[in-house]
This record gives sequence, structure tokens and C-alpha cells, in this order.
Amino acid sequence: MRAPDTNEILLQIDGVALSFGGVRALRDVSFNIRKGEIRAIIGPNGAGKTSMLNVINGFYHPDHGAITFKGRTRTKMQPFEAARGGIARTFQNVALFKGMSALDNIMAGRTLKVRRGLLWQILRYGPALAEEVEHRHRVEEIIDFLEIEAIRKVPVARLPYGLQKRVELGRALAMEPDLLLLDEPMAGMNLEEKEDMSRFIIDVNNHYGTTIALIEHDMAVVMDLSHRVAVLDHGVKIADGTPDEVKKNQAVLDAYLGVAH
Amino acid sequence: APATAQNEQFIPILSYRTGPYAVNGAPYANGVADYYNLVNERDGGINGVKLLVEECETSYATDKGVECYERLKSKGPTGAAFINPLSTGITFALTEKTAADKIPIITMGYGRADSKNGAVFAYNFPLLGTYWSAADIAIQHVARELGGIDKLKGRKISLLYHDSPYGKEPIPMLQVLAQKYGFEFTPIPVTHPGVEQKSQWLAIRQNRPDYVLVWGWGVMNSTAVKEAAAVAYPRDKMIGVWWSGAEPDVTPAGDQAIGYKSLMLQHGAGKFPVHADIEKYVYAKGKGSTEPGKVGEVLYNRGMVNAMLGVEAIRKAQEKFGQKPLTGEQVRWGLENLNLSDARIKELGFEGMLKSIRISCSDHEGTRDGRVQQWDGRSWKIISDWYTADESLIDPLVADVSGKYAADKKIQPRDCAKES
Amino acid sequence: MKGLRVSIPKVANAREAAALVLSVNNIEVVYDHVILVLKGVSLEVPRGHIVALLGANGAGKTTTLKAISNLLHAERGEVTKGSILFDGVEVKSLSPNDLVRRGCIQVMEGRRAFAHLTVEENLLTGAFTRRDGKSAIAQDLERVYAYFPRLAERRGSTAGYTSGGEQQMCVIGRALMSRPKMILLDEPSMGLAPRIVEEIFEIVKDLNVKEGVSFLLAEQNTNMALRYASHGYILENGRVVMDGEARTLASNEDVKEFYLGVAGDKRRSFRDVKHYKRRKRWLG
Amino acid sequence: MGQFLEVLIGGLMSGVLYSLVALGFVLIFKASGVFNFAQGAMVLLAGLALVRALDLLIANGFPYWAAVVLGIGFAAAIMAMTAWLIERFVIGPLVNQDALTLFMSTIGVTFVLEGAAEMIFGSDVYPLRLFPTDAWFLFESLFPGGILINKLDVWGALIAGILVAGLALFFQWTKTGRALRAVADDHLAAHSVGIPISWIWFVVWLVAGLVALVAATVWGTKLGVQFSITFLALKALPVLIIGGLTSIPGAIAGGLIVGAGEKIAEVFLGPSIGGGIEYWFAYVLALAVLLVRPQGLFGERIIERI
Amino acid sequence: MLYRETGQFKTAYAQDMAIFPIRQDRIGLGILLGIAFIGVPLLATFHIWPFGRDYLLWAILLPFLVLALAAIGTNILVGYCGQISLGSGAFMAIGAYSAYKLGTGVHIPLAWLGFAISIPPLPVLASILLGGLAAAGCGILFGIPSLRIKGLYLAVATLAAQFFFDWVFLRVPWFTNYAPSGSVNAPELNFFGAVVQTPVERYLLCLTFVTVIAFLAKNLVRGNLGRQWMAIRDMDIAAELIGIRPLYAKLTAFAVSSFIIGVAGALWAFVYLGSWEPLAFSIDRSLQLLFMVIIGGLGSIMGSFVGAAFILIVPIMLNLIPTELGVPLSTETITHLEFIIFGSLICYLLIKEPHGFARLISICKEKLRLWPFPY
Ligand SMILES: Nc1ncnc2c1ncn2[C@@H]1O[C@H](COP(=O)(O)OP(=O)(O)OP(=O)(O)O)[C@@H](O)[C@H]1O
Ligand SMILES: Nc1ncnc2c1ncn2[C@@H]1O[C@H](COP(=O)(O)OP(=O)(O)OP(=O)(O)O)[C@@H](O)[C@H]1O
Ligand SMILES: [Mg+2]
Ligand SMILES: [Mg+2]
Repeated sequence: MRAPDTNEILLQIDGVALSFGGVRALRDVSFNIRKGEIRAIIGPNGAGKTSMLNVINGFYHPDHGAITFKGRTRTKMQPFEAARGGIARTFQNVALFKGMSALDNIMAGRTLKVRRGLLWQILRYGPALAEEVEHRHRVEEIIDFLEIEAIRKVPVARLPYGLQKRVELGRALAMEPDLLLLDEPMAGMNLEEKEDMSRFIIDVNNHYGTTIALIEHDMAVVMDLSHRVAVLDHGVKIADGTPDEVKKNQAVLDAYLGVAH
Repeated sequence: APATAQNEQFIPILSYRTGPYAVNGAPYANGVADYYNLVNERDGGINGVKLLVEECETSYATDKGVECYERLKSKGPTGAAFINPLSTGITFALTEKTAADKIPIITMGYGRADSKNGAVFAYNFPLLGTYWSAADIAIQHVARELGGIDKLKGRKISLLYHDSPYGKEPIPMLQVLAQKYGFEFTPIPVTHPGVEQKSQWLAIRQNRPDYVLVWGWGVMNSTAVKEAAAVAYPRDKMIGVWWSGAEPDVTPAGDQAIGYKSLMLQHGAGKFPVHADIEKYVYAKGKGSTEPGKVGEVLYNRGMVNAMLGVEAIRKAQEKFGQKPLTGEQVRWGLENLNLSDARIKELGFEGMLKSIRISCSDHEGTRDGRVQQWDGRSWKIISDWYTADESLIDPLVADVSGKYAADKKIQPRDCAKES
Repeated sequence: MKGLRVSIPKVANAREAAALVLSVNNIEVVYDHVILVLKGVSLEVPRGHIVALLGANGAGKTTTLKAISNLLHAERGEVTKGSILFDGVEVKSLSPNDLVRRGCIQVMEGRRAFAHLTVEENLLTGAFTRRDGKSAIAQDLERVYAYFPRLAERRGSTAGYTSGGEQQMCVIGRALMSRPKMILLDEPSMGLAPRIVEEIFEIVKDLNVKEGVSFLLAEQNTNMALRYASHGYILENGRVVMDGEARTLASNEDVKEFYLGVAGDKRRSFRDVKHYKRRKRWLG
Repeated sequence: MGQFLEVLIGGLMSGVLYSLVALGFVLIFKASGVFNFAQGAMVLLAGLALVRALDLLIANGFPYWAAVVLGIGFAAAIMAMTAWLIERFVIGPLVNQDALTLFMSTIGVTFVLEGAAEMIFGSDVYPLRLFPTDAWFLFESLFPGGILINKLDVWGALIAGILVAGLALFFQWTKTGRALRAVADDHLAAHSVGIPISWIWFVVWLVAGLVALVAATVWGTKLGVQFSITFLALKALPVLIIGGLTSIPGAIAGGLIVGAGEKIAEVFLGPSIGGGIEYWFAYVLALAVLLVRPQGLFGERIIERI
Repeated sequence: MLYRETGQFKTAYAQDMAIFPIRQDRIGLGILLGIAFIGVPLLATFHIWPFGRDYLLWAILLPFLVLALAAIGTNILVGYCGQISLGSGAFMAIGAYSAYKLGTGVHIPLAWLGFAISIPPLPVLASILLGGLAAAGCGILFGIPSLRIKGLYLAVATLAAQFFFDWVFLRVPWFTNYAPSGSVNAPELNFFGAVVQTPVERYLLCLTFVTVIAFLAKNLVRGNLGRQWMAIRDMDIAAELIGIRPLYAKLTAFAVSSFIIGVAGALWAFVYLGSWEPLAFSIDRSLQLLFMVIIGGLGSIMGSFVGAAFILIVPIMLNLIPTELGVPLSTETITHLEFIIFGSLICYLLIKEPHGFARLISICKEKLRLWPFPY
């Protein structure tokens, strides 16, 4: 397994804490993500993994701590800024736009790249049309890549769960992100589909050089794919290191993996 | 559609028997329908020309009214003879259309006050009284009760009005009167349909106006009476316009309505010779449109009067154009030359309900007379003599507003002096 | 593998019927009047057994389960052919509520906890159909908390704000609260930590052995499912393409390769799937 | 001062009368997530059924009290039938559809109810006098003219208070109450745990119908039973959202705020800007409250989670 | 067999992205437009059945077109952007009154500043479009709360706009040029010298507006902005996280929607009513538009037309049928029956297809495609 060549740090989380009423979802968590790596975050249910992603892309604002992304430090992100800065993500409970087709969902991911304004779009002629076609080309590439040509025009609400996850990945890819946050992308998939998904993730990582943060409960996947793994439990980071290190860590075994895995 | 005979005069009825104003709309429509029926049953029509009527439900909504008008305007062999929208809003919406279609629009006791001026509004006929006349009559009555016109000075008079063109029409006239007689005039709007008037009446209770004029319609009237009772405002200091003085306006309030007064559009409730005919020719044959007990109610009678004036206009027009179905334009001539003497009114069985009427090109209102009645808990009692609204006050306002309309619409006013 | 399945009426005699808690006979399901999803699915669950329903995304597992628990009509779906018998009674004639009363409950996929209710209230709604008194319910509540300690920690939180896995536990616990005879589990392991997944399957086994609860288990974690189930059905594109005893299935080469990910007897690494050729489909 | 107090008290009281109508909305929304546009029509139907039965019974020589009891029984039966029909033919088949579709279907119901109610019971105005409508004048020694309090308002407030207390207890403390909230959250999941939605909806629509009947007795006494009673629904809406669509006590709180706010605005602010402002003022008030608390004062938090 | 895409290969994305990618749809639309633009006016001019009287044109087609336009506007906000609004009537009113003011000349004496703003009466076309712009402005203003308030709460909050503007146009005499009754008259419909007068001319005028705006609106909703709106509608949080700014998306939806509704309002006042009062744009109108959109299908331009037709025409038909058949029923009974049947129809339709006519049509198309097989 090839580690990323650089040690450049893309995202640095410092002492982030987050609580909801009495629930302390994150307590003083620090870790970093290097450019080009696949970074897994694992931990038992309710450990704060999703909350961590929410902090990274600005949906939750931490009580303490700092986030440094591409060299800029701030205490909190705004969702829009995070998106513009190149952070894209998929969601644990599929968050597709239910009333739209798969194609439109992915096209929506290109919003930030659209240059022509309201009036041009009304006319949908000349440069506006050309731009739209151009975006469509990019999106079709993603569709080809994810092998979802057949469901292009199907309203996503009708799709089975696994395909919805794939469309969601497509939407995130359409943003051409620098950092891609994946929240349990393989939940509810069978082996074959997990393999497909793994292939997409690796390809994205290798070919586009996209940095990936991955939350997943399937240990086989995590261990095979990721370069480094951070482990959370009850909002605390209990381990951080290469998959092999983590696998052997007693605290991790106790809190998360249970019987030898 | 049933085949229409060629010798029929078509008359549309725009009514509202459903919706928030049905309570007042239904008795009126019954009166109208029964009178047309009477003419057919008793006289076989007007000089042998049968009346063909069709009713269309407007629910007092302007757009439905327009739809009804379009639906009915060209029915029958000659199209609609005239139209009674029974809604000031619909009147406004139809004014231009009817002029273009050459169909007279009879708005007896409602509609645009400036349409008294027939030179500009060739097709509008606000017969028997406009709201400006009503306002003047009401103030005259107040003055009478106070003991003289000079006693108005420094008094407080409020107008509780339905917040719509209907309710707003009297305001300019009352402002003129307030200035002239030196009373303090406060308009108080009530939002359609008028089920909630607590704040208005709490304000009245504090402000203690000497009189409250009520320009309401439908549920607003009875609610006003009840709220007045609730704040202990004396009911006999309330004077409703003629649309606020029928049975449904007081009965829901029960005894609380005793003493409440209203203007009369000349006629009141009660039975007159014509009612005997109605009972004999219409109800006895089972063709009546309501329970016999309701014949002779205020709004029923008003419907009859309205229908009668229309019928007489057709009769008049037949004198000139022949005894056949007439077009709206011909009926308009009849209306504009209508001249009902006391004798003729008696002949028609309306004696005691109406005074003589004479309509002309410059005066589409005909007469501007009214009386005042008072509710005694069981029936309306006439408590005043006749008042005649003061034309010298109204006419300048009419000239002003109708002139503006003519200018807006690029209408060349007719020269009434030249009209026969 | 058993022989070819055709639509011979399944319940041949009363004894066999009594042995089957659930039998699905050749059903066809259509969504929105035009989308044909199940094209003749038959399966049966013997009393006191755990049966696994396997298949790729969109194969129709969820649809099958919804057809059984009579929830389709709310999604504009319709069983147009075939019949489903639960405990010998035609399901069509029962309302979802009757079914639960008779002991058949479904755990829906997608973590559908009642978002505005607390975790504990969620669990209590599961006991809605029960008539056996407050203390019995309280006891079961404690049992669920014992199964899922994490839920006990979060019992007072609004379910909508709990984590994905917590919601999943909540939904499973809720179903257990109704003390069912048969549970239709739709992807119970989804989004749960490996340890909890093991626990869930242990709970399933426990209930099955101690209380004789039957299970129909739609699951993507084939490995686990076949380990605990006695029978398995493989669904593909709305049709059953293979069925048999779990052990037989697990040793089938195709199943091994496509569902269990073992080539030879070593697990394939997910890193190496990159140029892996897409597999054949059994049926189009 | 006297006037201010009087307007304030009057406003609070009439606000509570709106709450009576708002309560019906809350009940149905809470139990099914359906925004019931037909609540106004249900008040009309209940009122007409009651008053027509009363008239008939009294005309046939029944003593007044017996007529009232029988009349209320008759109206309640009509409401039960309505609830059953609505559940069976409209809301039941639309289970698991989105909020707007359900809302639209209640509009269909509104048309049917209005048409049927008037067709069966007549479209006239029917006086109803179940409660006293005169006024007390309090503190006449303190303020000139005293402070006016309408007896009907007091009755209305009393009844509303009792209803709210009862219903709030029901929802918070019973198993059915919990089930109702579950149904509102997710129809399908509620189905799956065996909650008998049809039965529950029937019960809720019935209770809403009975609340409508209560509202009709009070408002019918105030206005006379007639079509315009349906317009109360529009007055109840701001009450409803200030309190929160899902909160029963909220209906009362909203009523108090709207009533007091709009009356004070109309009396003290209205004259300087032309009057007639209370209609929109109530809504602007509601808007202002929502800007601070998007779910209304007592409504359930809108869950934003990803 | 008739409705198949087979053989229609698309070789460029632009083709696939055309308004009607399927040939049969294009032909159908062409025929429809042909009838609307040429057939109807011809029939009406020569008074051929069913256009013997002006009734069909005046009382059905004209209001249908204008309300369909308003429904498109409402649909953009409610159907595409998911912001339920009960204030459409108010925005129609704003369009109408602004157009009226602009068409009759604006004079704002700013005494304390020592000068006055005076604009001479503008041509009708300009007034109508600027009326739409004024509505768009107010729409943006009243759209701001939507950033915080959602769903049914927002719906009720938009009633604030409805009642507030009802009141403004009733109470502020400046808007009605101080007409004593508060009822105003439209200026002459003079389009670059051509005066629109007869029903046919009015019809063509509205038809042109509707067609052009419908096409432009369709462009918009197919493009990026449309996708942003739908994303906000379907899941606003996720939309925000992929870089859609709710502020921009919602406010543009309010603006575009109010603009269209405002233009429709101006047409309603100028072309259909000719003379109007605030009641013409009451809450009933708002509700009516919402009904049209829901029944027609949320998020469908085509659906707006069908919905408008259903909500507007069915009651009229129900009302007409008994009289035309000569059934001896009183108008009262007819109206009550109309209500009952109309209400039942709405319920029936929703149960058959909760997503309205638009979905019904698409299901029919899908069935046609499969025909003669059921699935
Ligand atoms: N908005 C919120 N309000 C209240 N509590 C919250 C909120 N978001 C998260 N929590 C709580 O914080 C804790 C961490 O939740 P989070 O979703 O991050 O867990 P997770 O690690 O993603 O778990 P899982 O693997 O089950 O998805 C949980 O206990 C959850 O209930
Ligand atoms: N409401 C619906 N309307 C239309 N089609 C639907 C609907 N629900 C499901 N489908 C279709 O039915 C097929 C089967 O879906 P189902 O959800 O049963 O699959 P599944 O086997 O459970 O898949 P997964 O493992 O992803 O959950 C899919 O192709 C899907 O597109
Ligand atoms: Mg999570
Ligand atoms: Mg599934």
C-alpha cells in the first residue's frame, strides 16, 4: 500500500470540543489529515464521528478549538465557505434531493462552478447553454465512472439504498473537492457493492489526488483502504495511527472491535 | 339548453344564496324572482312578452360576478335586458363592460355614487338613492333628533363601515357634511366579513360618539348590534344605512337590538297590495321561491321594487320600440325615460312603498328620498317623515368624481340638454 | 438446492401449514401501477427458524418484507399476484396493526425512529399493542437497555438527535418491545459498530432459541447472516435465484465468491478489487 | 389607564375564544401532521347541527334543558359521523403522503362540508343563546364607566381552559397520546409498530369535531350560527403558530398574545394609521415571534440533523 | 406504439437537454400552440362554435391564462423551492397597483426634502413589467423570513404579507389615486399604438405573455438555479453543504416567483377586470393559486396549466351543467352540490395521485411507452 508522497497537512483539528446540552459529543479532539491520504475515523456508535465531520464542514460550530484548513485557521467554518474551499461530503443518512433525478442531483453538485447568472440562465442560449453542456460533460464522466448510466433519469427516491449512496458520492465528486468526507459510504451494501465502492474511493484518491476522510464500520474495508486511522470513543480520541497499529491497540479492542477481529 | 321562444325578454339575476352574505342575499333574490314570476303569471309577461329569467350565483365575489355576467349577457333572443349585480364590487368591475356591451346596469340603492351622472355613466342606474344621498339623509335625521341642524356643531359622529368600496363610498360625502355642519366625523373600518368588532366597539365606548352610522352588510350588521349592546352603547343612537336595516340584521341579536334604527330605501317591511297578487298568483300555485312567511320582509320587498322598476323600464321602452323583446340599449332608453307617477305606483300595488320617480339623462338616481325606521324587538317601525337628500351638496361631488372618470376613460360626456 | 419453484399452492396439508409461520407464494409487486419490482417471489419461514434473505441493492428485499407486513400500500405499491400467509392467515386481510397484534413485526430499514420522541418513548411505542400490564413492559424495557447499554445512556434524548447507530439500536429495541413471534429484520446491522453487530446476532439467536421467535432477515452482511440462519434465499432482480440451507449456501462457490468475498480460502483485500471484473448475473 | 386595562382584558378574552378554534387545528396536526384546513367548516357544521336540532326540538315542545342535551348529542353524533367519513374516505387512503397533499385533501373536505352543511341544515342565520352575552362593569369606583368584561368571553375562557387542561394531560400522559405523536412523526413507522392509525385518526378527528362543537356553542352565541363562522379559521391561524402547531397549551398562550396584541394595536395604533389593522397585525405579530422561535413559543423543535 | 422514443438517438448532450427531448412531445406542443395562437382567435373572430358568444373567451380562457401564469409563479416558489406561500394574492395586488400607478403617473411629494418625485404615465407594457419588478422587490423583502421560518409556519407567516397588502391598498389612498371608493380603473391598453380592446385581442395579449414567460420559466427551472431551488426544497441542509447559499436560492425564488405573479396581477387587473378593488386579490386568490399548484403538480410548469384549468373551470362547469341540462334545481342547491362534488373530486384525485396531474400525466406516458404490456 502506497502512502501519499507528501507530508503536507491539509486539515488540522486542534482541541475541538462540542457538546449538546449534557451530551459531550467531542472532547478536546485533535488530529490532522495529510494531503492525498485516506484517513479513517472509526469508533463505537455515538462516539462523535459524524459530529467531527459536521464540525469540519461547518454544520456544527465547536465550543472550543481551531480548524486549520489549507493553512487558514479559524474557530468555526461556515458551510458555504467549507464547500467553496473544496470540502465535499456524503452523509450517513442519505441526504439526496429526493424530488430530483440522479442526473440533476449530481448536476446540483456543480453549483459552485457555474459562472453564468440568472439572466443568462433564463435565456439558456449561447454561452449559458454552452456552459450547461460543459457541466453536463463533466457530470457524465462521473456517471460513467460510477457506473450509474442506467439510472441517470430515475428520481432518486425510487432507487434502492445502495445506489442512492453511489449517487451521493457522485454529487460530492461533482464538486471536484480537495477533501472528501465520507460518512459510512458502505453501510447497507453487500460485498460486491462494497468492492465497487472501494474501487471508486481508491480511484478518486489515486487519480484525482483527492484527500479522503472515511468513516466506516466495516473493519475489513477500513483496514484495507486507509493510510491512517483515528479512533474516537465517547468523544475522546483514544488511538491514532496506521491500521496495523490501531488494530492491535487494546483500548480499541475493548471499546470498539470487541472479540478479536 | 331549453329552446328559447322568440317572444321572450331575457333577464339575468345575479344572486348570492351561499357564502358569507347569503343571509341578506337570499331574501332579496327571492323578491326579485317572485316579482318576475308574478308578471309572467298574472299578466303573461310585459305586453305579451314573457320574461325569461336565469339566476347565477356570485357568492358576492367579484370575479364570479363577472363570470356570471359573461355567461348571461347574451342569452335569450335579444340578450340581457339589464343587470342587477347587487354588489358594489361587481358594479365597479362591470361598469365598463356593460357600457361596451350596451346593457344597462341597475344598482338600486348601491353602486357608484357618481354614476348618478348619466351624461358620463350612460348605462349605470343607481335608482332611488346613492350612498351620498344616504349619508345626507342620515345626517338630516340626526339633526332632527338633536333638535336642529345647528345642533350638529361639535357633535361626534362615527361611521362604522364595511372595509370595501361599498363601505367607503359615503366617506367623501360625510366629510363634506362634517365640514359644513361642524361635527366631528370618525370613520371606523371593519374588515370583511365583520365577525370581529371588539376593538372598534371598545374604541367607541371610550370615544362616546353621539351617533354611530353603520354601513355594514351581512354578518357585520348583527355583530355590530351585539357588540354595541355588549359595550352598552345605546342602540337608538345607531343608524344603519338601508342595507343595514333588515330582519337578519337584528334578529340574531334578540332583545339587544331593540331601539336600533336604520334608513329606509323608501320602502320598509310589510305587505302591500302587490303582495296579495304575489300570494295569489305565485305562492298559491306553489311557485314561490321562499317560505310564505318571509314575503314582505325588508330585503324581499327591496327585491320586488328592484324588479318592478326594471319591468317598468322595459314597458316604457316598448312604447317606443314596439312590443317585442328588446335589446339592452333599448331598455336603457326606457330606464332613462322612466316616469312613475304616484297613480301608476298605486296601480302597480306599490303604494306606500314608493314615491313617484322620474329618471332622466342627467339624473340616473331618480329620487333621493328616505325615511328612518326603528326595530322594536319584533318588527320595524317607521319613525320619521320623508327626507330628501340635498342635491346642492351632492351634485358638486358627483360632477367632480364623474368628471375624473370621464377624463380617465376618455369618455365624451353626453349633452343632456339635447337628449329627449 | 431444492428443485425448481413453481406456483404450486404451498400449503399442502394442515401439518405443514402449522410448521410454517410464514409462507410467501409467488408474489408480484408493482409500484405506482407501472414499476414491476417483484416478479414471482416465494419463500417460507418454518416456525422457530431464522431465515436469511440475501441479495444485491435493489433486488427487492425491502419490498418483500413490506409486502409481508402489509406496508406497501402506503408507498403506492401493490401485491398484484400471489398470496402471503402468516400463521395460516392471508396477510392481505389484516391491517398492519392486526399483524403486530398477531406477533409479526417489522424493523424497517433506514433508522426510522420517531424523531420527536425520546429514545425511551420510542421504545414504549413498540409496546403499544401489548395488554399485559405496565410491569411486564417495564421489565422488557430494562431488558432492551441491557442489550443496548448505549440506549440506556441516551434514554432521555430526543431520538432525532441521536447518532445513526443509536437510532438503529432504538428501532430494533422498539420492535423487541412488542414481544413478537416473528420479526422481519431489514438490514439490522447497518451502521452499527462491529461489536454491536455481533451482539445483535447474538440477541437474535438468543430470542430464537429461548423464546422460539422466528426471523426473516434481510441482510447485506452475508457472512453473519448465513452463520446464524438455518435457511437462506438469494434474491436477484425481483426473483429468487437460489435457496437452501444456510450451510449449503455458504459453501456454494458462487456465493462464496460474490457474497462472502473469499477466493480460495483467503479473503480478498479491498485494495485489490481495482481491476476486478464485474461478475456475471444469474438472471437478467 | 382604565381604557387600556379594558382593551387588554377584552383582547385577552377574545384571544381565548380564538384559541377554541385553534385547538382543533392543534389536535389534528399533533396526531397526524395534517394541517386541517377544514376546522372552520367543522365549526360551521357542528353549529348548524346543534342549532337546527335545538330549534326543532323546542318547536316540538321539549323543555329547554332536554332540547339542549339532545341537541348537543345530535351534533356530537354528526361530528362522529363526519370524523368516520373523513378517516375512511380521505385521510386514511392518504397515509404516508406529504404534508401539502394532506393539506390539500382537507381543502377538498372543506368544500364538501360547507356544501353539505348548508344543504342539509340551511344557509340562513340561526340565533343561538346558550350563554349570557351581557357585560359586567368592574371597578366602577376606580375608573369612570368601569372596566367592561363580557360574560360570554368569561364563559369561553373557562371552557377553553378546561379543554386545554384535559387535552394536554391526555397527550402527555397516556399511551394513546404518545402513539399520536409517533404517528405525526412517521406514518409508516407507526404502522410498522402496530399503532392502529385508522382508529387513532378517527378518535382525533372526533375530538377535533367535539372541540369544534364547543367552539360553535360559544361563537354561535356570539355571532349567530351562519356561514361567516368559517372565517374564524383565519383568525385562529396566527394564534396557532404563535403557540406552536403542536402545543395544546400553546393554543391558549397564542390566543392571549394575539388577542391582546391585536386589540391594543387596533385601539391605540389603528386610528393614527387608518384603522382596520388588527387582521394583519396579528399575523405580523406571529411573524415576529417566529423569527425568534421558528417553531412557535411552545412548538416542538424542528429537528435539523444530517 | 405511438409514444416510443425508439429511433430517436441523441448525439449531443444539448439535444438531450432540449425542452422536450421526445419528438412526440414536441409535435403535441406545436399543435397546441397552433390551436391557441391561430385556431382560437380565428374561431372567435368568426363566432364559430364554441366561440359563438364571448363567454368562452372572456369568462374562461382569459382568466385561465392569467391565473395559469400566476400559478407558474406560485409553483416556482412552492413547487420548485419548497417555500409554501399564502401570499400570492398580495403579490398579484402589488403587480396590479404598481402597474396602475406607473401607468397613470407617479407623483410623490417629498415636501420635507424640498422636491417631489414625478414620473409621467408610462406605456402599458413598461408598467406591467415594472409592476412585476415591484412585486419582485416586495417578494424579496417578504422572503427574508424564509431563511429562518420553514414549512407550514412560513405558510402562515406569508399571510402577514397577504393581509398587510390588502390593508395597504385599501387604506392608502395614494395607491388608488384618491378614488373615493378605493376602486380603480385600468388605463387604456395601448401597446405601441395598437389598442387592445376586444376579447380576442386581450386573449392574444395574455397568451403571448403566458407563452413567453412559461418558456423562460422552464429554462430557468431546468438550469442551475432551478436545481438549486429544488435542492433547497428537498433538503436544505445538504444543499447548503454542497455550496448552495440558501439566502441566494430562496430570495431568487421569491423574486422570480413574485415577478411572474406580479405580471399576472397586472394582467388580471388591466386586461381581465379593467376595474378592481383589493378584494380581487384577497386571501381567496392566494389559496386558489396554491390549490392550482398542488392539484396540478408541485414542481411542474405544465402542471400549473392543468391545475389552473381544473380549479378554475371545473366549478364553473359543475355550476353550468344543471342549468344547461334544464334540471330544475335552485341556484342554491346547485352551488351546494357544486361544492360537494368539487371537494370530492379534489379528494378523489389526490387519492388516485397524491402528486397531482403532472405525475398522472407522466405515469400515463410511462404506461404508453410500455403499451400494450401493463408493466
Ligand atoms: N444535534 C445534536 N443534538 C444533540 N445531541 C447530538 C447532536 N448531534 C450529535 N449528538 C450526540 O452526540 C453523540 C455523537 O454523535 P455522532 O452522530 O457524532 O456519533 P457517531 O460517532 O457518528 O455514531 P454512529 O456510528 O452511530 O453514527 C451522540 O450521542 C449523539 O446523540
Ligand atoms: N416507492 C417506490 N416506487 C418505485 N420504485 C420503488 C419504490 N421502492 C422501491 N422501488 C424499486 O424497487 C426495487 C427494489 O427495491 P428494494 O428497496 O426492495 O431493494 P432492496 O433489495 O431492499 O435493496 P437495498 O439493499 O438497497 O435496500 C428497486 O429497484 C427500487 O428502484
Ligand atoms: Mg455517525
Ligand atoms: Mg432494502
